[in-house]
Amino acid sequence: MSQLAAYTTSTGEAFQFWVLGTVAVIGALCTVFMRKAVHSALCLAGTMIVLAVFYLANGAYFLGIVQIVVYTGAIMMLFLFVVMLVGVTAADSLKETIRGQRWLALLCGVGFAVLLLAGIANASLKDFTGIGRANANGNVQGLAALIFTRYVFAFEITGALLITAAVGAMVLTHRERTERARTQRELAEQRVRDGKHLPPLPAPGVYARHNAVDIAGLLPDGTPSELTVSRTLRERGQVRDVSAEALGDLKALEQRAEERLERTAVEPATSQRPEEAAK
Amino acid sequence: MSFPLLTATAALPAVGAVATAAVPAARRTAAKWLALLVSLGTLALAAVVLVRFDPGGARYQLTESHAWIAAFGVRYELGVDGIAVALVALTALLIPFIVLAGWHDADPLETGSRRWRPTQGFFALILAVEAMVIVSFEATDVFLFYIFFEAMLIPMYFLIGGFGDRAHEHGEEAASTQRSYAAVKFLLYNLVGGLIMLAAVIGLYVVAGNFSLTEIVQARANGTLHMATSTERWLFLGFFFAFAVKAPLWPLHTWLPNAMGEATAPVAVLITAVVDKVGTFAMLRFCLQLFPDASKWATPVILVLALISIVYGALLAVGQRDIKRLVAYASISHFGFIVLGIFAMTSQGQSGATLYMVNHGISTAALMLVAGFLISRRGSRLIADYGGVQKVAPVLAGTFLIGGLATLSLPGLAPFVSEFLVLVGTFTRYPAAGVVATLGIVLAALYTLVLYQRTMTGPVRPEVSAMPDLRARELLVVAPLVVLLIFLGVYPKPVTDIVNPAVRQTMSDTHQTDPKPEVEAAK
Amino acid sequence: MNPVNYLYLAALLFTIGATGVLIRRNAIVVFMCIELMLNACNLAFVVFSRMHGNLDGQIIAFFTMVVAAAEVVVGLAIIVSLFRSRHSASVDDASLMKL
Amino acid sequence: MENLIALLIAAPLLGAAVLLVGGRRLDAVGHWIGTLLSTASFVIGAVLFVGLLGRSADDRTLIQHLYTWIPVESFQADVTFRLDQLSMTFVLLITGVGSLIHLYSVGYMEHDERRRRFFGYLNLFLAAMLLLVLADNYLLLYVGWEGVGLASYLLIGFWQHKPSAATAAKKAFLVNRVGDMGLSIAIMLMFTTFGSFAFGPVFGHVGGTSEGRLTAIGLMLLLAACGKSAQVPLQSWLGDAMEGPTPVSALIHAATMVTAGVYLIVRSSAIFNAAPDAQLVVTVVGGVTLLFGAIVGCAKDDIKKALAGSTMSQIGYMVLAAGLGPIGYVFAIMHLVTHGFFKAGLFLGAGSVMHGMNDEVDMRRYGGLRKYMPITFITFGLGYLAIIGFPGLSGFFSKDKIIEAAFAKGGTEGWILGGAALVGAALTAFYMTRVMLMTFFGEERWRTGSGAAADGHDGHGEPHPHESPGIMTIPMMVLAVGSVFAGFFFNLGDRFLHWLEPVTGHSEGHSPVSALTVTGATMVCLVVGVAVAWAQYGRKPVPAAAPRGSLLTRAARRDLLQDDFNHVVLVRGGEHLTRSLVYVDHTLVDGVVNGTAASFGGLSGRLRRLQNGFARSYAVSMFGGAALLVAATLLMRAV
Repeated sequence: MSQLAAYTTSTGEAFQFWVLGTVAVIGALCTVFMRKAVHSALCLAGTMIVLAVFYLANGAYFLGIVQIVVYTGAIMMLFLFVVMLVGVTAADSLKETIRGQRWLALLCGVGFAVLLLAGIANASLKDFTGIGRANANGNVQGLAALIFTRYVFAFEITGALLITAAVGAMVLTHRERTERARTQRELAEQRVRDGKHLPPLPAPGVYARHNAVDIAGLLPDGTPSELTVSRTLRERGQVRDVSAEALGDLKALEQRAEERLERTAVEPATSQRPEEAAK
Repeated sequence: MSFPLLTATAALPAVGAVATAAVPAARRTAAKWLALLVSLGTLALAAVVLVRFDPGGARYQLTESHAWIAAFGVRYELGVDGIAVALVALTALLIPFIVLAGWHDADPLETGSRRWRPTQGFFALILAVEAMVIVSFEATDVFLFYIFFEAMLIPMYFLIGGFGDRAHEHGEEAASTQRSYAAVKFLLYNLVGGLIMLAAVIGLYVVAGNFSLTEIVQARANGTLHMATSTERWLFLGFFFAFAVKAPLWPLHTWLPNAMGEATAPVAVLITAVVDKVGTFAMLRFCLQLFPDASKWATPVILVLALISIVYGALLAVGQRDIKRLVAYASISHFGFIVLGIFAMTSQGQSGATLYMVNHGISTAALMLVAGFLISRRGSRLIADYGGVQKVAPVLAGTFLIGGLATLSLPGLAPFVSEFLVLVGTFTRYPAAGVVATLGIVLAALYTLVLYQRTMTGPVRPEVSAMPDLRARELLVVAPLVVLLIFLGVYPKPVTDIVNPAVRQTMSDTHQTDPKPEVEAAK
Repeated sequence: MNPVNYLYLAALLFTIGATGVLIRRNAIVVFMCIELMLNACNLAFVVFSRMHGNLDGQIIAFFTMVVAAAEVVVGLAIIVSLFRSRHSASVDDASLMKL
Repeated sequence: MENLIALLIAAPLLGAAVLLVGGRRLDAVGHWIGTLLSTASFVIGAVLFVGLLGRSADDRTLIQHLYTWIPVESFQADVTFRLDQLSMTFVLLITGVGSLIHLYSVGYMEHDERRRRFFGYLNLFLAAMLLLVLADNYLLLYVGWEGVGLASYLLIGFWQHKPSAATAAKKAFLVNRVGDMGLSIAIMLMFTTFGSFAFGPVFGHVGGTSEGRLTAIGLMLLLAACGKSAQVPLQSWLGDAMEGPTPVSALIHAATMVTAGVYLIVRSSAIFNAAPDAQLVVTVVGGVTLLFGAIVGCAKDDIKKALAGSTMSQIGYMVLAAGLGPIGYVFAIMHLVTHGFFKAGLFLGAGSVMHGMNDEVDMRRYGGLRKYMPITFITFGLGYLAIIGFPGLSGFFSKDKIIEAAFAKGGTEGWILGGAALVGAALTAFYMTRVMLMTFFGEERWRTGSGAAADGHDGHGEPHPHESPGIMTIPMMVLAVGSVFAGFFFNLGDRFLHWLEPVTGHSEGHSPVSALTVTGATMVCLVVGVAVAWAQYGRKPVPAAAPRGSLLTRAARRDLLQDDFNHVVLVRGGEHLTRSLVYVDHTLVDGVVNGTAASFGGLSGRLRRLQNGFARSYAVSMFGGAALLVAATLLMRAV
């Protein structure tokens, strides 16, 4: 344990750094460039775990643990909750809407990186006293001693901050129910009054491959009716359109028939995946 | 210390303005009477000042001085010399007439537009302007002067933009758009001038270390304060620019016709007869005394500009189709005369210029207010809409003619005295300029008589056939002005006696002496 | 190996996070990127504390984590209510700052 | 006695004030008030005259200092009156003829509802004119000078509902203003030269200054005189001025105001004597004008315009005489006075004719009126004889003297001027005979059917000529008497000469031709003129419609195209100038400002684009800013 905190870095640590560092960077990049929020969240979690390891490697045992427990445990979970709430597969297209935004951003990023690296490079960081003496009687004890003496005031304030944040979150997300919940009867009467959807909403369409609650039922003229799909799916843009499916299958069938009859192969049918079709 | 008379002259209208504004909306008439009483009270105070002022006495009299912003040596310093006294008296004199003439200008419009016209506001703003103008005439502290010189713009802006003629040939909409254009133009022009002046004021502080006019003049006189030539010239230009905008000097004049054309006649009088005078007055008091050498240096250019203003303004007045714009351009021409007189650097020129400010105030007031009455009757500002008024409303026509004759400075009426003094004063030093300026006499006759002929003479037009003659209130406004015009034309001595010593002082401050006549020079 | 490399890494991560904030439109992802930046800072602090041989850096990192937690809580709450009101988690939809 | 002088002016001034301010309640008695006060002024004048006669010839100058008017340092203008022989003469002429014409107007303006105002204006004119001749310094004179201009403006435009009248009034005032410019410049020149503009100091110091300046002053004074006295080139207003009521034409535009120019020149004799060049110009102007006026007078069919032309030319005589210097001054004034009598008489006669003829002014619609209005005929005839210089009548003496003096100028210009004067005499005889014949002789062209009078002016058809009431004829008679005997009376022992000599000075020029020859020549011219006129208008009947006439005639009918010149060059040009200037002011001067404003607006609009409201783009700018800050700090540390 203690030699990990020694002030010369062992080759082991070097090896660990190069490997995990690469992982961390890749994770970060994926966080940025993954199209689906879920994937970003997972990559981020990975990066954080790597960082936790680095903390440990740097003799910040407490922080390392906290990093894993609080960040990767609590905060990332929170993120995932929200992602679920907002829509797992709601993948926003990476197409830029603001003109020049992306290039400006990249330019700034690269420039900033260069600056930082240069700054660090020509900063005089020669004196290197290891953490060993500070951790002499336990890292946690050391931290505690500092927190409850020198930084006690800041500690209290952060406590207050946390409380406030919790209350704030509740206030923001909690919506007050002012009026009594309306009974079935009232709702029905309401519908009659508005004169829409007297019957319950139409059922979704049926598609023989799997549970097809996300497939719009077809209207008599063959166009899909959005009403048949639940609102959440609609908002997530996860309504699947299968109007093309039948043709695709037909083509595939013909092709197979022709292959069997050794006819000259017509151009292979491009049966597109339903997801693309939805897009 | 004694009773602060000068502060009182400014404070009374200021308080009156607040009081008038505070009158509840329902009691419209009460507000009018209050405003009238306040303005009359101010007139009385001004009369007291006039009496207490001793022409033979000190340079600045009735002075008051209190520390104001100690950090920058800004003091609340008031004091009047003969020139200031004359102009304060003029202001206090004209405001009651303006209030009386504008008695109905701010009443709610009956039909047509639904715009509510805050009567109280109208009169309160007039009083506010009066207070500010009076302070800027009395201030002997450059910074104090600057503050009020600028603050004046705000109430004027609202007066121009908020209250226009009732009727307009292009309907209420066009009227309001043009009005706001005029108001904004007025504000922007004067603000630009003011900001440049502010720079100069700060520069002056940097150079001189304080803002007190008297101290700086003292210091410059006895050599303790030395200004580099270039510095002095730049500061001079900064000040002069602001004043040239305010007293519209060609080519900075274009805001005046818009403002005077769109504003109601009383407000137009307020602009040209009272507010603009601050500009010419300030040239005389600040430009010349603070920067005598720079003034001398700039004189040729300024004289040329003044001459251009005289001829150009008169020519454009001839070309106008709108009565009020015509008067505006005529005023531009007259301001040319005033500036000419100031920078001719002769005692005749400067006394004449001061006298000119007073007389032009009165004569323009007479002409413009009568024109306002005329316009309010017919509901149009276009000259072409009138004709034969003389037969229908002889008194109106007569007073209009007298106002016009005063504008063309007919001998026997007040403006002649001042105009001739300016001409002589200019001629003695710059004969050519004097001759060119005399052209203004002919042109003035041209535009005045053309205006009178087109509106008053000829066969009676059906639209004006039912026009009533001047009412009692209107006669009460015009008659005193006419009497004053004649009196000051026949016996201007009282005014000249007050003004001359101050001018003598200014001349000595600027190290100027009148040129000697040839014969005596020969002797 | 020189521990300064940790700092380089931190800088890199920070920059990546910042760029992400600028590029992504999904509010949640933006948030994640912010977290990434915070973590980069933390790493730097930890490394500094190791360099100087005292624990203050770690303390600051600790506080950062606390603050980050609070911030995430509030921020996510905001995102949720935003999504409720306008059924979208895109940052660009909240472009009413322009008159 | 000095204190009476102010009263001379005060009386009519009071009248003007009362009548103009008094309002309608004075309509009934207004005209009598006016007449009374002008007569009062005349009486005061007479008293003063007697008083002056009582004094010795060289102390007949009374000075009354009223008060200091404009005191500014060395510029001291006083209100001081100076009554000497010259101004006395004018005072008597003005108040005398003025009172008579007041009386006449009582009848003439009887049917005008604005008669009160008319008398107010007349009194105002008297006051101003008296101020003009009584002033002791040029500035005060200037006041009177413009005052009469104003009065004439008001009176010419008295019938303001007639656009022609209003225009004529405006024109008169404007042309006069041009002259006034000259006067004011002259005053300024005096101030810069002598440090004063009071008669005493100015004339006193004439010796001490350069001739160039004096010439300049003289020319400027001449310009003023040209404006007021309708001399070429500023004569164009006089013809139009006839739009005014006839008594006005008689008083202002014949007898008194238009002669103010002559007064000015004679009054400034000291200056002109010292500036021969200026004098020469004066004589030239006079000579040209006397011919110009005469030619115009020959062609006009409007009786008043014909008389106006004659006035112009007679004043030309006076100016010519005044330009001759000491040999001429006295005769200029003498002719001025006699002319005042007979020309006023003629105008009143013309007025009386118009009165009887429904205000018809076209002589081609007169004819044979002598038996309908005998008194008018006789008085008019006497005036006619006087003006053409019939031996023994007043015109004969005064004009004859001027012609003599012109020859006495000596040298070529003497011959030229004398010749011009002689031709002028002939022309005078011609056009006056023409007027006489067309009006009172020949067949009655005003009868309907005969001639073009059928169209009937102002609604009433065939006029019924009748003699005017006594109140109008009496003044005419008085003036006729004056025009008959004045000249003879003045010349009796050269008493007029001796009366004026102390003021103007006098010297007998040596004439190359004897006085008798001149008189003979004048007579010949006279006879020729009359004969030609008789041949043209006496023997043959006068066509009711004017014949086309020769080129000269047509030009003369149009005032020798001088008006057209003015119109084309000044009026049109002026209009274009002003219009273009208005355009320039609106587009250029104003455009620059508005352009600046617009450019600022556009700039701000472009800058606003940056604020697109997307949080991310703001973030980019923040990030970029941060980057720049870091860069800056690093650079600082590097440096």
